[in-house]
Amino acid sequence: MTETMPLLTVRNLNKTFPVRRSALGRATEVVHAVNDVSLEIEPGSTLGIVGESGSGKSTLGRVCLRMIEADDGEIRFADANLRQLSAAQLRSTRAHMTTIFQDPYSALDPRWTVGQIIEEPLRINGSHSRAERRTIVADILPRVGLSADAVHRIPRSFSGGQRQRIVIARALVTRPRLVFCDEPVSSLDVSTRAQVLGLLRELQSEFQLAYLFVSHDLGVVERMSDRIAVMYLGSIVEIGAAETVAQRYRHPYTAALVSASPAADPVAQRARHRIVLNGDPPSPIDIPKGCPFHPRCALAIARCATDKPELVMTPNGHGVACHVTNADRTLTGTTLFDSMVERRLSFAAERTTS
Amino acid sequence: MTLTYPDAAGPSVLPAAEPSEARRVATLRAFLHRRLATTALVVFLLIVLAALFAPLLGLPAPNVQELAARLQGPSWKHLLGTDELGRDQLARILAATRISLWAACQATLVGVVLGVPLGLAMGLVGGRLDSIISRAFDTLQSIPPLILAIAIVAIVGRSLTPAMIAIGIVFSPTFYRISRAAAATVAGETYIEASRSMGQRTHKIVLTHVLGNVSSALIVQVSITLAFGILAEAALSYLGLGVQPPSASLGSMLTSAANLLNAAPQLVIEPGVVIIVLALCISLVGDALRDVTSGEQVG
Amino acid sequence: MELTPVQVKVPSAIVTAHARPPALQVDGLVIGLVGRRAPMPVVTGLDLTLARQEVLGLVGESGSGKTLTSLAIARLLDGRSVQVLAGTVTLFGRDLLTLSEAQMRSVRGKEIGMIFQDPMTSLDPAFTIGYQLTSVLRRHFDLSRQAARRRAVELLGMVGIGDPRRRVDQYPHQISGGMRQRVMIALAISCEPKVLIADEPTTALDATTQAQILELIKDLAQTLHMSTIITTHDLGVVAEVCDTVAVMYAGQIVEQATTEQLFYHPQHPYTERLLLALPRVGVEQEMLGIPGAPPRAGQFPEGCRFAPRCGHAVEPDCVAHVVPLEHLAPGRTARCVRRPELTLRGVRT
Amino acid sequence: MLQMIMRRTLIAVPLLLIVSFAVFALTALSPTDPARAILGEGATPDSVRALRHQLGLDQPLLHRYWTWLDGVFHGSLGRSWFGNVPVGTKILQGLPVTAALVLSSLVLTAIIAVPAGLYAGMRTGSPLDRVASFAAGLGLAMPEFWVALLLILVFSEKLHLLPGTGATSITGNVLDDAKHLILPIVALSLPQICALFRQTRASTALVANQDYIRTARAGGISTHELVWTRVAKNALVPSATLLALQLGRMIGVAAVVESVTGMHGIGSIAVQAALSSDIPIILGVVLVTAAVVMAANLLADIATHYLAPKARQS
Repeated sequence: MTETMPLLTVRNLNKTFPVRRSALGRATEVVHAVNDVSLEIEPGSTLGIVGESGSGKSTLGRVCLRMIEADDGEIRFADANLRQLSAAQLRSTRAHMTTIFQDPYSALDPRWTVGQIIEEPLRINGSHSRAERRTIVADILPRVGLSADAVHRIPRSFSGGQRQRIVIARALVTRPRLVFCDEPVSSLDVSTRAQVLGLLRELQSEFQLAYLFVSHDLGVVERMSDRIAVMYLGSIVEIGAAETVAQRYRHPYTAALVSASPAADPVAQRARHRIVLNGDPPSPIDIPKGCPFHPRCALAIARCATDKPELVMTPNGHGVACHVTNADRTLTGTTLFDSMVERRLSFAAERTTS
Repeated sequence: MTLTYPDAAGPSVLPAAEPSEARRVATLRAFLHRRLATTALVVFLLIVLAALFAPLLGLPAPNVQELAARLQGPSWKHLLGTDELGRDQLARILAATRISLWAACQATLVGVVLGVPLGLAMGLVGGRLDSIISRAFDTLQSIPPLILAIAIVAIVGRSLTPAMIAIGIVFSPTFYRISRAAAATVAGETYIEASRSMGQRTHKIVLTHVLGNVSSALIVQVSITLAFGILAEAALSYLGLGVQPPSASLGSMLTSAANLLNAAPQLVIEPGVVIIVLALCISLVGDALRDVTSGEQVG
Repeated sequence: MELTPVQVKVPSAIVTAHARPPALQVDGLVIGLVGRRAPMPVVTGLDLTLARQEVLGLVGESGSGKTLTSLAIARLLDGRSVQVLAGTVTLFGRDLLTLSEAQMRSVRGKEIGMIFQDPMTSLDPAFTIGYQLTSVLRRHFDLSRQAARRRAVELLGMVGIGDPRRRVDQYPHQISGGMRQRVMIALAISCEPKVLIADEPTTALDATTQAQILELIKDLAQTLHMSTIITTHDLGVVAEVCDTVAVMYAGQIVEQATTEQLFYHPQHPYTERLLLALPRVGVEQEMLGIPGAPPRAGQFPEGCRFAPRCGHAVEPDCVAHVVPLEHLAPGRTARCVRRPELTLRGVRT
Repeated sequence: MLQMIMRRTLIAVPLLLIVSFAVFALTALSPTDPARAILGEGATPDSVRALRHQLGLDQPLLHRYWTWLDGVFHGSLGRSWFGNVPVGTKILQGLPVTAALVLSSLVLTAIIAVPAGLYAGMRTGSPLDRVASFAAGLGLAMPEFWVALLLILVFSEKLHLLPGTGATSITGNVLDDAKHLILPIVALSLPQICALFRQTRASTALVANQDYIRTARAGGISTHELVWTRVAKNALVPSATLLALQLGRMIGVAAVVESVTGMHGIGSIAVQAALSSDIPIILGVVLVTAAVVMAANLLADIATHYLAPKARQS
């Protein structure tokens, strides 16, 4: 029983931010950053979360690690009820769940040496002597691909990719069980990106890490994840095994994401049709009623504008929140794609004839 | 499993990076590289030393009157001449400089103590308390500094210390604003969030991450306030609201000299030049320190 | 003056690429950091040909010099720290580097349009979108205030901004990132330039927005008959829109080819590694990084600059001598001494 | 916009109340007994007590404050302890002199420092910029009253070009007033010009390096046009704020310059009051200057509102 217990379990999580306050300090407008989200991460596995900026994916990660407080919902980390922990208990739990940040330039204090940076979590933790800390730092440097003499240098003398290795070393120095990777490669060049992703995967198997991996790039997420959750305006619209979501996707938004990611093959690229979404994602301040995606969806029916679709799970763990595809199970992967392209083309034809 | 990386921080492609101590040396060197700032620092230190150790220089006591030798020009006996009561001008200037510097330090200290800790805390915390406190400091800033100093003197009587404390109080909003803005900028950096996510407490974040990174902004403000403090002391003492006779301050020396403007202009010019040199040196050093500590544009 | 775009299907650029004189030609361009010390070359002897109405991708990692090159073409380098030290930039037969600053001003915007990377910082926060558009329009055309405004509204419509009549009076902070990049594009094409230079136009954007923006640039380049340079670090972007590609590494072109040739038959190991580094949805292929980091300016290796990171490098061939750019066919170059003996992997093997 | 002005004006009222109460409360801490100070050392305890009663000093602090405040709402700032003159009358006598001095200096500061700052900021590092920046540093280090003394020495005592004394009142004879005001204005504005120059130069240099300026250059806009439209509008936001702050500083410094040049402005009135511990006058001056500075801050906010549309949201 305990062996199959997930490392992180999240139930019905909600998080809103006030944007504007009235004179009395009451929030008059709120951003629904995370909207009734539930998910699980098994020990040693990766859950990828993919979505556009403003989808609430980074906020979800922060809330899960209690870096910011959730409005309501339940978070269980290992056998602890995370939201009930006292400040002191939480501090000691911090060593087991760490973060790798997006921007390796601002994630490192420019005035500190790499040694000071990497040992900071140990110092906060207070569990090791000065000499022990030094040994641990010296041990971890080669594992993330940094040379031993990096200890005395300051971040300014490292490239973006190398800085990200420092950030990774800092995240792993306390031997965590869960690491929240918040867009860890999106500010890096493509060539460095693959390098850092490779490192993350090797470290995962070496240290038995579980990753909560957030990115806006479906290609990267697919590469890294065992399971993928697709987020749109604070809600999970599709969740399932990585391969399933990337190839046998059943949500129109996932189809659009797949179509937007470059094929890296000019002929295939030119041959394929594109689902170009209308306009920008709506603001998370006034999320559309019903299905949040319906104003941009080619398949939307009348019901989509009024009822918010439930995330319906299949027995093999593939969940989709869409009225249309949940009613018509044949719409999956390429068939869904084709029907969306068809609908768009016929729309366009109607528009030109009328 | 061991991980080997052929690409481990390849020293062949990277310039030799500076360790932190070497960086401090480099900062110092960058400062000394600026000839103007270095000269200013040397001049300032010389004046400070002369003022502190004036009694050891074998000059006549600053308040001893020698009525027979009034309003003399420079001579070997009196290097800068004598004033209208026959007192040695150089000895008085050095004594006055000590008082002026001390007064400037008082004002700056008050400004720093009132403004910086609150500013750092509010910049990091933000929210409702922040806006209330910021508003309070704004209000304080709507009273002109010298007017408040004059008011304080009117209330507590003529004395330099309360007046300089008043100057410091009026300057605390600037310190508050600068440290708040700097702390808020630093607070937006991911390394602060990282430190928080590791469980670090706020006051420790201030001590470990924030203070070091706002220091260059504060150094400049300290130098500006010191320079302004010297000018403010001069103004208040000139008006008779600061140092009281027979003690000399750079301002009060000018009060009596102003009446002899035509007869002995050097009595006006000499203390004035000392004020200018002090204020200028302090701000030159401050500017150079900002440039070399803020890092990026060095070299 | 006819400003409305004409819907004409342009024949494939590649066909015409070498039949006519090029739109833009860069020869032996050297760009260096200047300052107190001796000039330090960052871009060293760059040759580039942009054929009429083609879309050229200039690909390279950060620090490879691609952004400096695009700025140098429009002579927008900050002359106090970076300068063109040698070379020529020829726009339709006219050497831009010998023009006076006043002549150059009428080239900028009118003949060369620029799109910059970061739409958040590249638009002036203190002026309305309309003002920023009309000031450029009125700089180059004799337009009345109203006419310029009408044209600004029209341009916003052309780049796919909904409700342009309202948007034209808004400030940049009032619109989203994707929309700001559309405004940037509107600004760049406002005077219908013959050459468009887009410097990392989609790097700061989300995947879905990125696709929209690339589509838009491609369409506009076609309808307005523009010759376009897009700089990027992402070969995925190239596959999407470019006809030809020039790959830059450490201040040099290492390979130039049509997009298909480059993707399927790369001739330089660096290109091969860039292709292997691409994440691809639904393709079971390991993503491989390129070990190490590119050399910094002033520390370029003596021989092949990629040799320290190259799996194929051998001593002494690769490290002893400067490697020349080899012309394989018209528009096809590579800079690798071991090229004849190597079989490099493309994306379809 | 109008809403902001209304709101800020409404906020100013409680702020002025706080300021006045703070100063009023401080008077209670005063070690000297004003009644004894007024009557001199030889006064009998009875006469001191009588005067204290007459001045209301034997009342509790809050009661005294309320009485004073009641007076303020009825247009009276109380009476001077010496000579029994109404404070309002005294301040109104000094106000035109100080206003003429400070406002002229403020205008002079703005019209010299802003263009010079824009010019230097676009050419940082050039020889001209270096010289100007050093000169500004030097100017900032000069005490205004000392400059005034030197100006008097040179232009009045030696060259006999201008009167050495400032205007004692604004007579309406523009030419004569101007003659008397020139030296004090120059002395008062010199450091402020330097301060505003440095601020404008720094923010101009910052703005000139922004991406959006490069965008405009890429559109073919000339540097000249850029400076006077794009750069100026972006760079002058902090300058506007500083200028408002400078008004306050100038009012304070005017007290010294007025004393040097023998002008009868509110500054020298305050100094006289401070020397004799005439608290009602001090209170009046603090209140009036604080109100003026708050008004100036409001003007600066309006300017910011116009110059920086992004700031409008908050």
